[in-house]
Amino acid sequence: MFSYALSVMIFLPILGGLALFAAPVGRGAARAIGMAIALAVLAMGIEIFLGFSPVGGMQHVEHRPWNLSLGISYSLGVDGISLLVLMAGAVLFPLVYAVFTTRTKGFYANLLLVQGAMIGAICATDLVLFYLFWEIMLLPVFFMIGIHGGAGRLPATLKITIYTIAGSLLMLAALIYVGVAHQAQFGFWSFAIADLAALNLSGGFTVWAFFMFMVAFAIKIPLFPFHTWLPDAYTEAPTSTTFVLSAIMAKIGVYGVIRFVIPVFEIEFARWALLLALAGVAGMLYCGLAAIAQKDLKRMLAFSSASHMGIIALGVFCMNVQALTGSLFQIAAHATSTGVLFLFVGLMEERMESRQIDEFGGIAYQAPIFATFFAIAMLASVGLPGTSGFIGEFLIILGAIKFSIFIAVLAGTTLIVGVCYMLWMYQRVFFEKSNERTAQFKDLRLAEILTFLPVILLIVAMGIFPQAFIGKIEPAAQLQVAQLQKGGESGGIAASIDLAPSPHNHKN
Amino acid sequence: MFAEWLFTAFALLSILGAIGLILFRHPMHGAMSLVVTMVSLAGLYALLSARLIFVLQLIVYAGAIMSLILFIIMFLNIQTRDLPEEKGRILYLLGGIVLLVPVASFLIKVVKSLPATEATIVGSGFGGVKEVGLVLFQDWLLPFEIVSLLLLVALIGAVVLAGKRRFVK
Amino acid sequence: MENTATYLGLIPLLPLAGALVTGLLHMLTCRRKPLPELFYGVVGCIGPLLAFFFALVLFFHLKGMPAEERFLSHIPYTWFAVGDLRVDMGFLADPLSSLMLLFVTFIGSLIHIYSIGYMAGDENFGKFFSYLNLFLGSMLILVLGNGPVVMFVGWEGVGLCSYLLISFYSKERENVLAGNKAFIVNRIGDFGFVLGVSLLFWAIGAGGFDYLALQANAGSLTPGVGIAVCLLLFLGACGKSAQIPLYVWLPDAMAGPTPVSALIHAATMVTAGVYMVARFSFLYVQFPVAGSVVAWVGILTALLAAIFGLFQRDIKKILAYSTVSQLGYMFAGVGVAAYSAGIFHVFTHAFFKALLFLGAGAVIYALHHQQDIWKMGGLKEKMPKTYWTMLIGALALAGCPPLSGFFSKDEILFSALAHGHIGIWLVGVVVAALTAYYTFRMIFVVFHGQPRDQHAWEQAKDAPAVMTWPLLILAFGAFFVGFLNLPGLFGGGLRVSHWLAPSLVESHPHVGLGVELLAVFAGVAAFVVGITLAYRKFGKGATEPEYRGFARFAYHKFYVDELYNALFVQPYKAFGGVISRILEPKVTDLPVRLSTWLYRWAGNAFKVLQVGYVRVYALYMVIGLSLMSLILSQSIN
Amino acid sequence: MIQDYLILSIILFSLGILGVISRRNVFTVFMSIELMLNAANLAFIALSRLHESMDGHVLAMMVMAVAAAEAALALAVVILLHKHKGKLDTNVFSLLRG
Repeated sequence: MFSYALSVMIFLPILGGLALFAAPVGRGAARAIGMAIALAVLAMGIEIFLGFSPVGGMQHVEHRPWNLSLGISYSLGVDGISLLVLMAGAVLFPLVYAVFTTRTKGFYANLLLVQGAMIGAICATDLVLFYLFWEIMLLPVFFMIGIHGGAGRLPATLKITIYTIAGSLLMLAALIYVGVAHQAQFGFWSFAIADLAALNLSGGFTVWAFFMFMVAFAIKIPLFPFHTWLPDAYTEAPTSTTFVLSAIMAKIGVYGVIRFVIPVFEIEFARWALLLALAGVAGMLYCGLAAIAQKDLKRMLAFSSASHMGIIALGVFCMNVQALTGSLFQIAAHATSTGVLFLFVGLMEERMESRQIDEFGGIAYQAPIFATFFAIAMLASVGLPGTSGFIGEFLIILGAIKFSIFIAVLAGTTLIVGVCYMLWMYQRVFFEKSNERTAQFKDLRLAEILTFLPVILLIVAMGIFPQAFIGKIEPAAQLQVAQLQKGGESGGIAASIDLAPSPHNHKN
Repeated sequence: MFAEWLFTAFALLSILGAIGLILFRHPMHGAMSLVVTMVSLAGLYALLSARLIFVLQLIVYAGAIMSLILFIIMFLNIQTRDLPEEKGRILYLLGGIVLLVPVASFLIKVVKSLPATEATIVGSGFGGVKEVGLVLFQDWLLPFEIVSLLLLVALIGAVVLAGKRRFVK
Repeated sequence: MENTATYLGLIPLLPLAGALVTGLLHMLTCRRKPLPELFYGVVGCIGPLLAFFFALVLFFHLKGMPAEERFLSHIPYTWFAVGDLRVDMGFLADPLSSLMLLFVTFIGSLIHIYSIGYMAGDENFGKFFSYLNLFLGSMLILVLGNGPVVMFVGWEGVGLCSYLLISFYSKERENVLAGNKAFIVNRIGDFGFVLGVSLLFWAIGAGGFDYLALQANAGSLTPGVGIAVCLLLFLGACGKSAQIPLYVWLPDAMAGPTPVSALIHAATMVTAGVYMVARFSFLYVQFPVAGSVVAWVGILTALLAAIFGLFQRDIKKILAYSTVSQLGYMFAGVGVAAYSAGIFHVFTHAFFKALLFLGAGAVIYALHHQQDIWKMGGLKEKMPKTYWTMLIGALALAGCPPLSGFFSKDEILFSALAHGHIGIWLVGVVVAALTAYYTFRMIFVVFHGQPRDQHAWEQAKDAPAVMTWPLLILAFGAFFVGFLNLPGLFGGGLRVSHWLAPSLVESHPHVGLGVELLAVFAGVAAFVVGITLAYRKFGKGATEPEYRGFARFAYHKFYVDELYNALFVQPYKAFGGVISRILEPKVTDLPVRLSTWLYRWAGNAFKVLQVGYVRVYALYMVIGLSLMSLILSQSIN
Repeated sequence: MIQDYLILSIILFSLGILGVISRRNVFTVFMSIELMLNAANLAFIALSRLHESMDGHVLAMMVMAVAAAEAALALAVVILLHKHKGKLDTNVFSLLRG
C-alpha cells in the first residue's frame, strides 16, 4: 500500500462531496459517483486491513508540519485501536448508497463529506487535526437531519446541535489547556498525541480539563445521562443518517476516549474510572429498560443502540486488556449489527410506510429471507455466541469482573435486558398474524439480498473467526493498558480486585 | 487676525444653521438653514486654502445636492399636516445631548492632544485644481474609478426606485 | 494424553450442515413451490444419523484405549486470545462426553425419524427440520466443547433453538410468548453462567481455559471465589435445566410440536445443566457447601414439580412436570457428589422420557391434537402399540424394577443416603411415590376405562410405522439400559460408572449391605404405594375430580407464574414506561429543555429593545459610543 | 488654530447625530446625515492643511461624490415612501420590530 493511503481515503470523499455539490448532475449520477468513491475507499480499507501487521505501533504514518508556531501538524496513522473503527467507516458506507436509491444529490454529497471527515477523525494523530475533522463531521449530519429528516426533525436537529456544540466547545477549551500545558512543561508547542502522552498533568484544573474532554466524548457516545439527544435524532433522521450516526459516529466517541483521553489523562482516568463505568452501566440499564416501552421501531432501536454503547464504554473504563479489546471488537460488531438493523427498519418504512410496532405482524410469513436476515442481525445485537456480538460482550463482562464485581454483575444483566425488548419486538413485528399492511410486504429482491449478504456473513464470520480481528487489535490494546497502569500506579486508586490465588491457599 | 474673526463668524453661522436644521419642524426651513451651514463651511474651506473644495462645496453641495433636496420637498408639496407628530423630540434631544457630551469631550480631548502648531504658510499651488487633480489621478486613480462606478449605480438605482414600476412587496 | 481425532469436529458439524442446507432451501423455496417433504425428511435425518455413527466410532475408539488415557481432542483453530485469556475452538471427547454423545445422537435421530410422520402436512416442514438439526448441533457443541466458553456456544445455541421451536406455531401469540419466556429465563441462567465463567478465568484461567487445564489448576481456588463460581454456574444450570426458581419456562414449552418437547426434555437442552455440573465435578467436589445447595435445590424442585404433576390435565404438562421432577433427582445426584449416578439417570431418563413424549405425541396425533386427558380414555384397544410402549416408559419412570428408571433412581437415592444426606433421601423417596402415582394416573385415565369422547375414540388408531418404530426401539431401550449399570448388589459391575470414572472426580463411600438394602426396599415400596393409590383412584375409570383447597392451589401451580408476573414482568414493563414517559422527557432531558427555555426567555426579554425604528437603533449606537468614550477617556489624559 | 476647526467639526457632527436621533421627519434625518458628512469633510480639509498634503482634499471630493449618490438614492426612496404611505415618518419603517 502506498504511503498516502490515508490521505486519499480522507480527501477522496471530501473532495468528491464538494465537487458533487457544485456539479450539475442528477440524483442517479450523484448516487453512482458516491457509490464509486465509497467502493474505492472500501477497497483501500480492505487493503490496509489485510496488510496490517499486528504490532502495537502506528502504521501508514503521514506527517507534515502545518502550523509551526503552534506545533500543529497534519499527521495520520492507523494502529490496532483505530483499525476496526476505520474498517467500520470504510465497509458500511457503500451499503447506504446501495439501499437508499432515491435521495437528492445534496444528500449524497453530504454523505461523502461525512465519510471523509469521519475517516479523518479516526486517522488523525494530532489533537487539533482530530478536532478539525470532528467538527467537519457535524456539519453534514446537521444538514442531513435538518433537511431530509422526518416530521419532528427541527426539534431533533436543535437538540443534537445544542448538545454537540456544547461538547465541542468544552473540548476546544480543554484542548487549548492541554496545548498550553505542554508548552509550559516542555517549552515547545505540540498537539501530537505521542507528545501529549508524555505530559505530566496535575493541578486543580486538570480534572476540569479531563471532564471537559469526557463530556465532549460522552455526548457523542452517548453516555448516560448525556444521551437524550439520541432517541430524537435517531428517530427523526433519515434512516441512512441514523445508520451513519449509530454505526460509526457513536463509535468515534468511544474511540476518542481511548485514543486521546487515556494517554493524556492517565491519572485522572484511573481515578474516575469507577464513576465512568457506573455511568456506562447505568446507561445500559436505563436505555435498555426504556427500549421496552417504545412503540416506534426506530426509536426502540435507538434506545437499544444507546444501551449497547453503554456496555462498550464500560469496556473502556475497566482498564484491562480483555475489556478494552472487547470494546474495540464490539465497536465493529455493533456497527455491523445495529447498523444493519437500522437499514432494515428503513426498508420496512419505505415499503410499508410505518414504523409503529403495533401496525406490523406476521412479516416472517411474507418475507422469510428478510425475517432471517433480521433475526441474525438481532441475535448478534443481543450477543448470541456464533455471531459477532458475543465475543465483545463476553470480553467486556470478563474484564469488568476484574475491575469490580458489582459493576460486572450489573453489566451482566445486559444479557437479559437486551433479549427482552428484542424478542418482544420480533414477536410483534415478525410473528403473530399478518395484517393488510404487512400482507403486501415483498421479500428482498436478489439485488438486495446480494447487498446485505456480505454484512450478514461478516456478522457470522466475526463470531466464528474473531481471532482474525482480535489478533490485529490486541497488541495495541496491550500497549494502551500498560500505559494506563503506569499512570494508575503513580497517581491513583485502581479500583480493581485481586482474584488471583494467594500464596497460602488451602489445598484440597 | 482678520482670518480669526472670519473663522469665528463662519463657525457661529454654521453651528446656528445646524441647530436650525434640527429644530425647525418643516423640512423646507431646515433645508434653508442647512444651506447656511454649507455656505459657511465653504468659507471655512477657503480659509484653509482649499480652493478647489471651496468651489465644489458651493457648486455641488450648496448648489446641486441642496437644490435637489429642495426640489423634492417642493415636488412633494409638503403641508404642515403631512408632517409627522414629533411629541417626544425634546426628550430625545436632551437625552442625545447627555449621551453626546462624553463623546464630544473625549474627541475634543483627543484633538487637544494634537500638536498645537499655528497654520503655516503654504505654497501658492496648495488646493488648486491642477495640484489636486495630479494627486487624484496619480495616487487615487482606482478609488476615483470606483467612486465613479458608485455614482453610476446610484443613478440606475434612483431611476429604478423612483420609476413607475410598482413597489414589490 | 495428547490424542487427537479430527472427526470430532465433524460430529457437531454434520447436523449444523444439515440445518444450513434445509434452512436455506426452505427459506428460498417456501414462498414459491415447496420441495417435497420426503426430501427434507431424508436430508434432515442424514446429519443426526451420521453424527450417531461417528459417536459410535468415537466410543469404540475410546474403549480401545487404556482407561486412564481416554481423552481425544481436536482443536481446529484458536477462537480468540486476549492477554492471558486464550480460548480455542476445540473439542474434547472423554468417557463422559462420549456417553452423552451416544444417547443424544441416538435419541435425537429417532426423534428426527418420528418427526417425518408427525409433522407431515405442515407447511413449514423444512423449517422444522432445519431447527431440529440446529438444536442437535448446538447440543453436540455443548457436549463436545473443550472448555466453558465453547460449551457456552452450544449452551446459548440450544436456548435459541428452544425459542425457535417453542414458538414454531408462531401465529398464535401464546406460543410466541412461551418461546420468549423460555429464551428470557434461559438468559437469566446464562447471566449466571457468564459471570461464573469470567470469575473462574480470573481465579485459575490464566494457565489455560479448557477443562483439563482448569482441573489441573483447580486446587489453588480460594473457597470464597470457588463457591461463588459454583453457585453462579449452578444458576446457569437452573435456567437451562428448569430448576427452582427458573423452572417456569419448561411447562410452557409444551407450546411447541411434540417431537420438540421430546427433544428438549429427553435428549438435549435440559440435561445440559446436569452435564455441566458433572463436567465441573472437580470444582463442586472441592466445595461441598455448593454441592449441598445444588442437591437441595434439586430435590425440592423434584418435590414441587411432582406435586404440580399430580393435578395437571394436559398430557404434555404432566410429562413436563415429571421432567422437571426427574431433573431435580439428577441435580440431587450430582449435588451429593454422585456424578455418575446423576449422569446415569440422565441417560436412562433420555430413553423413557423420549418414549413417553413420542407416545403422547402419537396419542395427540391420533386424537387430532387433543391434549386433555379427561377427554381421552379406553385407548388401550385402539392403540395397542402405543399403549404397550408407553406402559414400559411409565413403568421405567415410576421406578419399577427391573426397568431402567429403577436402577438409576435407586443409585441416586442410595448415594444420597450413603453420603449422609438423610433429608434428601427421605424427600426423594416421597417424590418416587408421587411419581408413580401421577404417571399411572395418566396411564389409567388415558388408556383404561371408558372412552370419554366417543367420536374421537372411534377414529383413533396407531400411528404410521415411521412413528411407531422409534417408539418400539425406545421402549426396548427404556427396558434394558438399566442393566448397563447394575450395582454390585444385583450382581452387576456398575459398568457405566466405571466407564465415566476418568472424567469425574467422585468418591464412593463404603457402606454396609443394610444401607443398600434399605435404599432398594424404600424405592420399591414407594413405587408400590404410588401405583396402588393410582389404581384405586383411577384404575376402573374415573371422572374428572373437582379441585378444591390445596389441590386447586397445586393445579394452578401455586400461582408461581402469576407471582413472577407481578414481581418481575410487570414492574419491568412499568419501569420501562416510567423511564420513557416520565424520567426521559422530564428529568434527564431537563438540561436541554432548560437551555432552550433560557434562550427563548432571553430572546423575549431582548425583544423589547427591538422597536423597529431606525433612530432608536441609532440611539443604541450612540449609547455604545458614549460608553466607549467614557472608558477610553480614562486612558487618555 | 487647526484645533478649532476640528472642534467645530466635532460640534457639527454631534448636532448631526442629534438630528438623526431626535427627528422623525425623513427629510430632516436625511439632511442631518448630510450635515455629518460635511463635518467629516471639514475635518479632512483641516487635517490636510495641518499636514500640508492634498490627500484630504481628494477624500473630501470622494465624500461629496458619495453624498451625491446617496442623495439621489435616498430621495428616490423618500419619493417611494411618500407615494405608498403618504407619510414622511421614519416610524413607518418598523419591519425590524422584534
